[in-house]
Amino acid sequence: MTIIMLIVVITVPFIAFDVLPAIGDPESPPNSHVSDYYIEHAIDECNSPNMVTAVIVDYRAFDTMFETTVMFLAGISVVLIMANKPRRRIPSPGDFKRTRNTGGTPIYQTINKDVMISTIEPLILIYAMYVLFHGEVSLGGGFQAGALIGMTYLLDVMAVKRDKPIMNLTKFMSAAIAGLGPFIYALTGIICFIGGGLYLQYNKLPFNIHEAELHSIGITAVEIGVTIGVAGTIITILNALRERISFDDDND
Amino acid sequence: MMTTINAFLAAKGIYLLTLILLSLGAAGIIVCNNYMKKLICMNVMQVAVIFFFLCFGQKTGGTIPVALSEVVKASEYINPLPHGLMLTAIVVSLGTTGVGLSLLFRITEKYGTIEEDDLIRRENKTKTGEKE
Amino acid sequence: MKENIPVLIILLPLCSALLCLLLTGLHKRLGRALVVLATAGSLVLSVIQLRTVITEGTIHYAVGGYEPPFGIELVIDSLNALIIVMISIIGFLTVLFAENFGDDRPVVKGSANAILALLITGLLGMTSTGDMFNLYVFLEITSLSAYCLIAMGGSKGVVSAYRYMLVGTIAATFYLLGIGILYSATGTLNMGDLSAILNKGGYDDVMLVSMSFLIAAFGIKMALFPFHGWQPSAYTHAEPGTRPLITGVMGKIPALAMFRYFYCIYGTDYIYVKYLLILLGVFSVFGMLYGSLMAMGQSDIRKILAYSSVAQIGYISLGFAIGTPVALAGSFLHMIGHAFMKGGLFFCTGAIRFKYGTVNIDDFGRIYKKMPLTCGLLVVAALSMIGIPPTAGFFSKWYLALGAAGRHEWIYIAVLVISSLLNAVYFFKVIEKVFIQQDKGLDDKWSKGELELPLTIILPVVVCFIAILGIGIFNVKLFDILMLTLEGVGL
Amino acid sequence: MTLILEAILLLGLIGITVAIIFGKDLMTSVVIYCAFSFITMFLYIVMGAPDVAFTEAVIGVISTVFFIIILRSVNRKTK
Repeated sequence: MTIIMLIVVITVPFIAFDVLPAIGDPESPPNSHVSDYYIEHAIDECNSPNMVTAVIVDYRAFDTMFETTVMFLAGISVVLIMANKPRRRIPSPGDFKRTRNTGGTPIYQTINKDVMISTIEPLILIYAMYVLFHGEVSLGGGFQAGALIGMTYLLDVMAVKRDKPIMNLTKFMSAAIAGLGPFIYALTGIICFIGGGLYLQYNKLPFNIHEAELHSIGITAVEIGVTIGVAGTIITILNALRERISFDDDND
Repeated sequence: MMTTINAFLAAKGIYLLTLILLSLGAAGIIVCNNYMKKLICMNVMQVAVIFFFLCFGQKTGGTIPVALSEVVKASEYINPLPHGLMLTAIVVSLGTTGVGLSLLFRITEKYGTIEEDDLIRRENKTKTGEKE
Repeated sequence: MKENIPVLIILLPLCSALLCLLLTGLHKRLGRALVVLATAGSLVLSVIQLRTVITEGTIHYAVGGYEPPFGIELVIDSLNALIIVMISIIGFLTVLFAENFGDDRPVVKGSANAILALLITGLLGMTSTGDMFNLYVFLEITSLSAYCLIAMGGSKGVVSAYRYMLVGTIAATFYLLGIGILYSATGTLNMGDLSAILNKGGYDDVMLVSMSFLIAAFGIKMALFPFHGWQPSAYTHAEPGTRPLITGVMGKIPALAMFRYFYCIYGTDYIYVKYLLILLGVFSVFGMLYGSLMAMGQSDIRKILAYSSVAQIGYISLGFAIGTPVALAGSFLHMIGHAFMKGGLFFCTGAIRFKYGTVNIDDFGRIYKKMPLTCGLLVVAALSMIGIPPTAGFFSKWYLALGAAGRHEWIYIAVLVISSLLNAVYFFKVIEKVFIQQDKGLDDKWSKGELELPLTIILPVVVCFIAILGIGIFNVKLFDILMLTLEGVGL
Repeated sequence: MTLILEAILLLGLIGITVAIIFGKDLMTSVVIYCAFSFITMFLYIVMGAPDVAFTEAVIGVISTVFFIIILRSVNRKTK
C-alpha cells in the first residue's frame, strides 16, 4: 500500500546516511557551539534564570515578535474567511431550528457545570497572571499565560449557561485587541531606538535604572504584549467559529 | 542488555521512530479521503518535526534549563535553544489549524461535503455554471 | 537613527497592519490610509537603503545588540536591497489597487488591508533576514496571509486555498527538517556562521540530505515544475485586488532564499554539487516547456498567466542551474522584470474585470478603444514576456543565454528559445483577441469622469508600464548593481 | 531509562496515527487526537522540556475544542 511504500522509501536512505548526532551526548555540535553562551550568560546578561525565556524574549526576540504576529494573522484570517454572506444553496438542518445564543451549552443544571466551573475560572485567571509575571524566573511566559486566558473564556462560553458571555467581546473588538498585543511588543523595540540602541536592545531603554532591571522591564513588557495577542486571537477565533456554527441541543 | 538497547535507541532508534511518525503524517495527508482527517495528519506531521528538533538539545544527566544556584557547569543543563524555537513552531501549528478549520467550514457550507471525491464531483458540476 | 533603516522597512508595514483594525473601528478609511502611508514610507526607506548599500557595501544589522552567532542578524547586500525595492513598489501599488475590490463592511475592509500589509512584511522579512529559523517564521507569515487572501476570492478560492495550505505546510515541515539537520551538524542558526563551518569541509553527507529537503521545501513554495500542483488554481481564484502581489512577487522570494542556501551558504566545492545542479536544470527545463504548453490551451486569461508563471519560475531556476555569475545576474534580472510583467498583466486583468466584469479572452473584442492605457500595458508586458528587445524580458533571457553559452550548455539555450516561441504563441493570441476581434458590445460598469478607470487603477498600470521599459533600458546599470554581490559567487 | 520511555510513548503516537488514518468515525478521530496531544505533552516532560510541554498542553486542548466546534456542522460518518 502507499503507506508501506512511503515508509520504505524514507527509511532506506535514513539507514544509509549517518548524519544525525547521538541523542544524549553533551559534546555533540548543537550542545557545544552556541548554547553554552546562552546557558552561562542568561542570568547576568538578561537577568532571567529561565534560559528558555531568555532565548525567546531576549536573544531571539525578533523571532517571537513575528510569532505573535502569526497568531494575530490567524485570528484575522478566521474572521475574514467566516465573513462571507452565505447564499444557502444546500440548506443544513440547523436552519429550521431557532439557534439559541447559548452556544450549545446543555440546558440542564448540574452541580459541576454551573457551580464548580464558575468558581474555578477566577483561579485559572490568577494562575495565568502568575505564569505571565514569573515568566523569567520559573516556567511559563507570554504564550502560556495568553493561552490560559483564552481557555478560561472558552471554558466559560462552552460550559456555563449565561445570557451574555463574561467578556462580551464582539468579533471585531477582540480582533482589534489581538492586534494591540504585538503592537506593544513592537513598541518596546521602538522605544529602544529613543535610548540610542538597536532594535529590541533592552539595555538601551531610556529609563535611568540599573541595566539588569532594564532587561526585566523589557522582558515583562514584551511578555504582556504576547499574552494580550495570544488571548485576543483565541477569543477572536472562538467568537468567529461560534457565530457561524448553528448549534442545536438535540443534535443526535 | 539494557545498555545495548540504550545505545541503539540513542544513535538511530528514536530518529527512526520520529521518521516513521513523520512519514505516517505525510501519508495520512495523501491517503485520507476526508479533509478533516488530512488536517489532523498535518498536525501529527508538525508534532513529529517539533519532536525531531527537540532531540538535538538532549544531554544525558542534564537538568531542565532553569538556572539553579549550585549547578554552574554548562554541560549540566539541557540545551535551551531548541525549546525556544519549538515554542514558535507549536503556536504556528495552532494558527494553521484555526485557518484550516474555518476553510473547512466554508467548504461544508458551499459543497455540503468534505469527502475528496464528492467534492471534486460537485466542483466540476459547478464549473459549467461559473460566473465569477 | 539612520543605521536602523533595515528594521524600519520591515516594522512600518507590520505596525500599520497591527493598528489597522483598531483605526478602522474609529473611522472607515483611517486604517487603510495608515497602510498606504506605511508602505509608501517603507518604499522611500528602501530606496535610501539601496543607495547606502551601493556606496558602503553590505549592511549587517544585529537585532537586540547581540553579536551574530548568538542573536538574529539582518544581512542586506546589493542583491537584497534591489529586491526589497521591487517588493515595496509592487506592494505599494497593490495596496492602492486593492481599494476597488472586495466588499466594504468595516470588519472585512480593515482585516483585508491588515493581511495585505502583513504579506508585504513577510516578503520584506524573508529577503532581509540572515538567520535560518527567522526565515521559517517569515515563510509562515507569507504563507498564512496567502492562504487567507486566496480564500477571500470566492468559494472556489476556498477549496484551492485549503489544498495550498496542506501542501504549504508540508513544505514548511520539510524546511524545518532541512535546517534541523544543518543545526544538528553545526550547532548554529546564523547563515554567515553556518557557511564558515560548512566550508571547513567534512560535511558532505549532511549538505546533501539537508539540501534535498530544502529543494523540496522551496520547490513547493515557488511552484517549481514537479511541485506546482497547487499553483494554477490558487493564482486563478485569488482575491482579484491582491492578485498582482501574490502572483508577481510571492513566488519569487523562495527562489531568492534557495539561491542564498545554494550559493551563499553551500558554495560550490562539495562533491554533490554537480548532481544538485543537474537536478535543478532538469526541473527548470521541464517547467519551462510544461508551463508554456499548458498556457496555450486556456481561454481564461487568469489561467494563461498562472501557467506562464510556472514557465517563468523555470527561467529563474535555470539561472541557478547554470551557476555562472552572469547567468545568476540574468535570473535575478528576470525575477525583478517578471515581477513587474506579471504584476502589470494582473493589474490589466483586474482593470478589465473592474470595468467589464469578464475574464474570458474571447469577449475582449476592441476594448482598446475605451481602455487605451491598460491595453498599452497589456501589449508591453506581453512583448516583454516573449522577450522583444526594448523590454526587460529580452535582456534577462539574453544574460541567461550568455551564461549558458559560457558553460557550453547548448540544451539550455535551445530550451530558452523554444520556450520563448511558445510564449509568443499564446501572448500573440491574447493581443490578437484584444485588437482584431470584433466588438462584443460589453456594457462598462464604470464610466465616471473622463479617465477610463479610477486613479487607483491607472497609477499601478502606468508605473508598471514605465518600470518594464525602464528595466529594459537601464539593464546594464542593474546588472552592475547585481554583479556587486554576485562576483565571487557561483562556478 | 528515559530513552526507552520515549520510545514507548513514540510507539503509542504511531499507533494513534494509524488509528486516525484507518478510523471510520470522525468524532473518535478527534478524541484520539486529544489523546495524541496529551501523550505528546507527556513526551516533552520526559525529555526535559517543561516550557514546551506547558504550551503543548494548553494549545492541544484549544485546538481539540476548535475541531469539535467544527465537527458539529460536518457529517460525522466518513467513507
